[in-house]
Amino acid sequence: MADFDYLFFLEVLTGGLLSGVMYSLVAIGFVLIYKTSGVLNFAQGAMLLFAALTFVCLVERGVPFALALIVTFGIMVLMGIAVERTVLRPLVNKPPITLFMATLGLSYMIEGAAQLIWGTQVHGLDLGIEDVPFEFYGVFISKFDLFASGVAAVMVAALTLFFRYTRVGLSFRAVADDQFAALAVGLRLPRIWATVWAASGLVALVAGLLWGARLGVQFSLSLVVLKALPVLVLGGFDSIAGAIVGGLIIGASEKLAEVYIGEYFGGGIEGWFAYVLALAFLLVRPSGLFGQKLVERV
Amino acid sequence: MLDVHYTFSALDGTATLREYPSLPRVETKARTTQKQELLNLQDHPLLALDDITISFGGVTALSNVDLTVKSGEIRAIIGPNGAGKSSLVNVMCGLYRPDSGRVHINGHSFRQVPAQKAARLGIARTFQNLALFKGLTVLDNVTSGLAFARRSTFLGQAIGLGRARREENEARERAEQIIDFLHLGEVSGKLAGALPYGLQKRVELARALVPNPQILLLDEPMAGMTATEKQEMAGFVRAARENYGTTIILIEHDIGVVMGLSDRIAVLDYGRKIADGTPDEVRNDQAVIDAYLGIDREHDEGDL
Amino acid sequence: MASVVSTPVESQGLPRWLLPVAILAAAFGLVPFFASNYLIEAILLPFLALSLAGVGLNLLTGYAGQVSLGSAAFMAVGAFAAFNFNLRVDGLPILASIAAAGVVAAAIGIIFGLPSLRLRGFYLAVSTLAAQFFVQWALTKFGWFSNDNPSGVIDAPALVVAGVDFSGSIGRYVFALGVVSLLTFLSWRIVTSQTGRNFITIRDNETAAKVIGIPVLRTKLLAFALSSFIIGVAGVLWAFAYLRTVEPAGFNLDRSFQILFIVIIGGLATIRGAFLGAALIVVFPVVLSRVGSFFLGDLFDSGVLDMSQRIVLGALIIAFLILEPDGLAALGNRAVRWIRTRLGGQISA
Amino acid sequence: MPNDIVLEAQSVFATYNQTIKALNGVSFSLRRGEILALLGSNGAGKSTTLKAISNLLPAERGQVTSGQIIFEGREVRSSSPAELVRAGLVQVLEGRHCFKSLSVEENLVSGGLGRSSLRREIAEDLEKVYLTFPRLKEKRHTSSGLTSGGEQQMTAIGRALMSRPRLLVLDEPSMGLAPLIIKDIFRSLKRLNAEEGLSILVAEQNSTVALKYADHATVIENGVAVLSGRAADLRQRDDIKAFYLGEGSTLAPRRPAA
Amino acid sequence: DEQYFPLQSYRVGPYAAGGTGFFGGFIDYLNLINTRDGGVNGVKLTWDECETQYEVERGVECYERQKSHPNAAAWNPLSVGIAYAMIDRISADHVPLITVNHGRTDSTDGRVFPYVFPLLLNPYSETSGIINYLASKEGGLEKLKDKKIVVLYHGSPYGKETIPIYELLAKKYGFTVQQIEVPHPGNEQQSQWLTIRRAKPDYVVLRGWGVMNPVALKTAQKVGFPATKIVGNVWSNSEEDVIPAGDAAIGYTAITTQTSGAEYPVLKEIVKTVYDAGKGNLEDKKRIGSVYHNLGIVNGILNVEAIRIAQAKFGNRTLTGDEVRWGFEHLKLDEAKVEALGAKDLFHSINVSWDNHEGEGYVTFQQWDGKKWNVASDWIAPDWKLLRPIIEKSSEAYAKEKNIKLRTAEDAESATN
Ligand SMILES: Nc1ncnc2c1ncn2[C@@H]1O[C@H](COP(=O)(O)OP(=O)(O)OP(=O)(O)O)[C@@H](O)[C@H]1O
Ligand SMILES: Nc1ncnc2c1ncn2[C@@H]1O[C@H](COP(=O)(O)OP(=O)(O)OP(=O)(O)O)[C@@H](O)[C@H]1O
Ligand SMILES: [Mg+2]
Ligand SMILES: [Mg+2]
Repeated sequence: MADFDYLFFLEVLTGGLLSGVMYSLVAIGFVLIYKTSGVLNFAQGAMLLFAALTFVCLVERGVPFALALIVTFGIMVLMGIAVERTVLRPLVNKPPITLFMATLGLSYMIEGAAQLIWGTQVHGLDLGIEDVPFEFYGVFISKFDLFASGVAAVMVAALTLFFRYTRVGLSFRAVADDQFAALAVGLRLPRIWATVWAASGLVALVAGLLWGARLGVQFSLSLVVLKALPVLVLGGFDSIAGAIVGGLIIGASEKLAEVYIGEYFGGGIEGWFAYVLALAFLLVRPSGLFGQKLVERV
Repeated sequence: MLDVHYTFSALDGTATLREYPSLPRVETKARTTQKQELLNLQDHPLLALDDITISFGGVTALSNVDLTVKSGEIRAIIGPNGAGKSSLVNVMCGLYRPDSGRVHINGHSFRQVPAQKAARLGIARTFQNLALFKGLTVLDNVTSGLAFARRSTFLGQAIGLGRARREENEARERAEQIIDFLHLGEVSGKLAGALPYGLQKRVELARALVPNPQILLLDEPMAGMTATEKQEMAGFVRAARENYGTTIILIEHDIGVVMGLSDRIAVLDYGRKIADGTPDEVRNDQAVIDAYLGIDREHDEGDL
Repeated sequence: MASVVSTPVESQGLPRWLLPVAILAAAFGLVPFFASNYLIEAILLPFLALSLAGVGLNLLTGYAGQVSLGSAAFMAVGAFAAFNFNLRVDGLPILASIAAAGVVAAAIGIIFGLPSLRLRGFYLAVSTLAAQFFVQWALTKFGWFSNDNPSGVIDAPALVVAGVDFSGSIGRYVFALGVVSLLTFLSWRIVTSQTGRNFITIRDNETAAKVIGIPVLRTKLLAFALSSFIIGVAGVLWAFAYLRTVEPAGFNLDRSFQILFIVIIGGLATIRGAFLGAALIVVFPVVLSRVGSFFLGDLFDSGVLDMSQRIVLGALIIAFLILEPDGLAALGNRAVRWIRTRLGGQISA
Repeated sequence: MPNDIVLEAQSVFATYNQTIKALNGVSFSLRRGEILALLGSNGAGKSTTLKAISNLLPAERGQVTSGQIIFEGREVRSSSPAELVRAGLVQVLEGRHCFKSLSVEENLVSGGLGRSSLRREIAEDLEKVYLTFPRLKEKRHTSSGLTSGGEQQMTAIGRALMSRPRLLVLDEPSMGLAPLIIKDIFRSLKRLNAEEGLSILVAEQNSTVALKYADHATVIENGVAVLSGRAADLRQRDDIKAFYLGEGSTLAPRRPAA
Repeated sequence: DEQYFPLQSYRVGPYAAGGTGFFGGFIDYLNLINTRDGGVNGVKLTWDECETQYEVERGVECYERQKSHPNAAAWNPLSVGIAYAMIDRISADHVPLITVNHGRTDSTDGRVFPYVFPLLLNPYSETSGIINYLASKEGGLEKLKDKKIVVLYHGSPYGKETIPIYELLAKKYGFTVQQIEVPHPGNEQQSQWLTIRRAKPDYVVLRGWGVMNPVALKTAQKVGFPATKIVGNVWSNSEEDVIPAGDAAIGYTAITTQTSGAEYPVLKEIVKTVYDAGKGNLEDKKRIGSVYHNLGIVNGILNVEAIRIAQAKFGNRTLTGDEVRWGFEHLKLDEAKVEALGAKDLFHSINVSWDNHEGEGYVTFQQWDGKKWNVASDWIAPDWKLLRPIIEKSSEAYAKEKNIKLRTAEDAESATN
């Protein structure tokens, strides 16, 4: 392969890794909730949309950037509390599938509310970060993507430290393991859930803004979760580090696959390639790279 | 002072121990010939563990354990918590693969017993932590114990072909017999998951008994029962052996029950077998007393 | 011992088979003569197709405990396979095409069911999304599947069975009803047979199932196959009897979720739950939208109404889950019991 | 001395799913510093009573339909389970309920989190628990889901002790434990009871042990408290001996002087 | 007398932006006719909306629901999927189905599809129009030789529909074409654009949909591909497609059958009579004159004029669907007529006949300057002659498959009551 274009390869790889980080951003929101409820929160996409839409509409109505950010975060916190009150608390100790369905119902409600309040228009979102490439040893790198990666890194670091150095992480895992026992031990499920939902609201806000700047703030924003799911599977549903590593792997390999083997399938394989990759990987490690192994014995 | 409210049924006659009906028989050819063999091979071990070692991430759960179980005997395994009793049973039914050693069952020798085929090999078991099918009724739980013997396909069962129907009827009949035998008739239509703990244990026993196994592994079948209920269970276990010559391996912490029920007892501690013998031998073994039994009950009454 | 306040529905009064038979009699005998075209085309046909899909998914998710998010893909496989069998095999009766399509769906189902041998829970659920995306991609990508229609759309053939043309709206209704009744009956037979119990055993406790000698792997794959077969046939009904023309995009992820909704709202592991769930999922949005536009249509535009309906629907789903996690079927049982005790009380009083 | 009563149940009725009646009027009271044993056969309603006390029934689709349960002057139903734990009412659930994927030590620590203990307190308490259950120290880093049945039971009890209870509620603590350990546990409980005034409510099938260590006992049948009294008195009764202690099971039953 | 328009609109969901614009414009125009003229020759126009969310089965439900309403003039679902599902049904019910700018290409052939009207433009003529535009930029069709064009298409039947036409035109004019798929929904295009940059094409044609469009423009910028060399197709030409891309969209050009802007007399009248009276349909007045809004207005003009033409033959009364169909089949609006309607330069002209249901619409190209679209070309005619045989081949195959007898001019002249 004398004529292999290394530079191009490198560029695809870099682009893939950076895209992967964007997936991770979304995946982290899922991880938080999975960690405390053992369910996939299907409303994550709707929350993303809701947060970004709220923010952008506030800004469009003349609210200063920073204030809009704070107000939106406040709203997401309120939403977290409301979700705990109305959905999680009555559904305590129910099978995961029930909770999963409830998050689906929730996603209907949040989507409906978002569009009812803010309308269905498409908004542009400018975070003030130029999305022009600069050249780095012949490879084009987008400033925006670098910025996004920075944000993701900060978030992951903060969350990891939080889980490692506070006891909260332990209670999260306990709650996810056995809600009934968690109640009996005296863990304050309402508080834990509200915190986590608020936190994942924050993650949704950050991811929503970054993705919103890429796609525009519009309904399709809620579809980016489909990009995050294989990342989750690969990294393990309950691992923050896994979300990042999974994102990098998925991002890079999906781009490389599309460019180098896509043509054998006629292109457009990105839609399912990530899933098939994640699946192939799972067959080797059924709970993902960093996921907690299922503990079972008789 | 003693307050008695309402009625206390333990007091009005219902509490006396019931007569045990004999275990219903299944008329199969295989069974009778087997029984014939059993009589002949009385002294041959039906099941033997040969130098079994198994460890989990550095912790040795069993080390060099030998064990023989003669056909038709009730063999108890006792020992402190975490001694490796359940692991031993898991090795016998194929859920664990020992690091070394072999399992001999009825003339076959295995490194790992194929768990899927355990039922066909004539092995049935109950679990220490309940492992019932919560979404099935008691009757269906018990009937499922015979599922491995089904030969009809799903299509036959859906359409209701002759063989499928015959099998279904036979299985039901057999399950109902066992259910009556274990006094579960009253709850036979209830979902297993909604039963109180003790009854669930009994349903598990029924599910294990229904295929009329050659070897029955019981992992703490009487945990969580009152003394009366334990005696009732003990009666069932004994009856199973009496009627069929079913070989029984029993793990139980209630020493009274174990001593009364078993022919031979093996004692495990920290994964090693520290004693093996008749109840009397074991009862007086100093190592066993130190590790497990403790000093006799009468003596420590005072230090409360 | 605890006492149940009242007796279960089945144990007294009319025989169990009476209700289904009565419903069937009405569905075959009365509906075709009295139902309006709107009722048949817009309500009953999608209801039948989705109910059948619900029955299929219930076998897999409700009974065998394997959550699948790829049901729509199997519907698509069924629809496109039936289309191609019908197109490419001359003289193949339509029912045979449908059965063959079911078999193809079952085969694909087995392939995508293989991961279930290792994966559990949400890991498995997400991995079934691979089926969802892959199938949709393949059907769009390869023109052969849609007979090189430039828009990738397939048109339903005439539904002629033994010389009788079922292509009219009543005909399609009767056709769909016949297929649904037959498959539902067979499904019911299966779940009440040992096969169905095997499904439940691997759902409730895989280890125990293994030890008592239930072939776990085979049973799981069988569940995938049967479920995909039925869902595939449901896809054929969706395409041939209801819409008459479909494109792969019609079998998207939303459809998969819709079917899952049906199963869970209706009640896991009950056959009639699939019908109740489908009724709710099909009828409720329509009722909401009609009632909404009737009363509020002048005040708000259709968008506002629809978004409010979305919120109401979401809230309703959550409310159902909270009130009755076991689904509409259980709720129905409770209602019947409640009425019985009231009535019983009055009669005896 | 009404203040002396830590826990009082007054004709409690409870149902599951609004259809299955599990309790039909259970009453008893527990004085401070006392050990009360609940006896009863399978399905009598012991666990249901205990879950009602910790206000855990709603999480199992059950509810108390009438009656009162008063813990230190408060109606338990108006407090969340977590508040009850903070108030000192802690329960060891039937069937262990360990956090399977957490290690044994993490399980224990989680008990301390329930009452928001300080780090130092947690470390102290851990040592105490390990002293009572040396076996757990050996297993501290193993996932509790992988430990043996008895080890799980010890973990569950240890976890409850970590929240420094004032009223400890135990549902069949002896289940699956070796005789020596049972003895150890009851002795430690008795010691805590004596030294720190810990009140204990224990549902036990192992009536021999229960009646030996308890001060009082209540017998529940069909969801009704049918008999209560001093443990020593109960132990002397033939019917109790026959049914719960398994002694002389063929004894002709005698009607009580009710 | 009244004439009823069942509107299967969508104001929710992923395509809500297009739906609100289009149906808003349509309704605004109908409102204008009612308010200003008292209806069409005294026949009042009525309508009601049924929300489809762009989902086929909801569209079918709406169809079944709305069709019970008498006096329906024509169906305008603005959704390919719904249109497909309706073809059998409207053919049986004899009411025209208008699929302006979209729909089944071969339904252009009125011999096979008497009731379906893909007015103004179908995917094939759109493709030809784009190539003709690129040729005009290069200075003639012969200059296309050895040029390289990449088509970036949405991974859906819609996106793939034009693949053979590009191949055909490439062969005919001697340019090379590389067609690259973007999987639905298109929110990630890094690898596609890297491939494009490596291919160094002269132009990229964007055959996008929804969120795929802004992402394409953004990603192009990210890999350093200039927006001026990207040309969008008719579903990539709205404000909603470029605004989210921000500055990355500056210089991007897209085809259109109707220009944007609110300066046209008909729009001014709408603002005056409808919006100033508080009856305007768009919530956000800034969207008046946007691409989708104007498409809705043009669609309104076409529907209303078809009714007017049919009335001239059948009388000024409520018409049957089949009579309206006749009206559409005689819908000839030349430039003078368009000007008289106040729509000069809003759209060019249309010339529908009984066998050509598209009506030979002209296209133009608009360039985005960051704030608004500016016309960047003359009105361009696609190469209809070249395309017609391909269309006929396809429609005849359909006729054969479905046992449809080809209609003749006489069949078309008669209309049932
Ligand atoms: N699958 C496993 N993974 C890790 N460790 C295991 C596993 N199975 C058993 N062990 C360990 O092996 C030891 C023996 O366990 P086992 O369950 O056999 O004990 P046991 O004798 O049954 O005790 P008990 O009476 O408490 O039930 C325990 O310390 C346990 O932690
Ligand atoms: N979650 C539940 N759902 C429905 N019924 C239940 C539930 N839990 C218990 N029951 C029923 O309530 C009654 C009382 O059960 P409970 O568990 O309180 O008995 P118990 O005295 O603790 O018995 P055991 O000694 O077997 O533990 C039983 O008949 C049981 O079937
Ligand atoms: Mg054990
Ligand atoms: Mg209990």
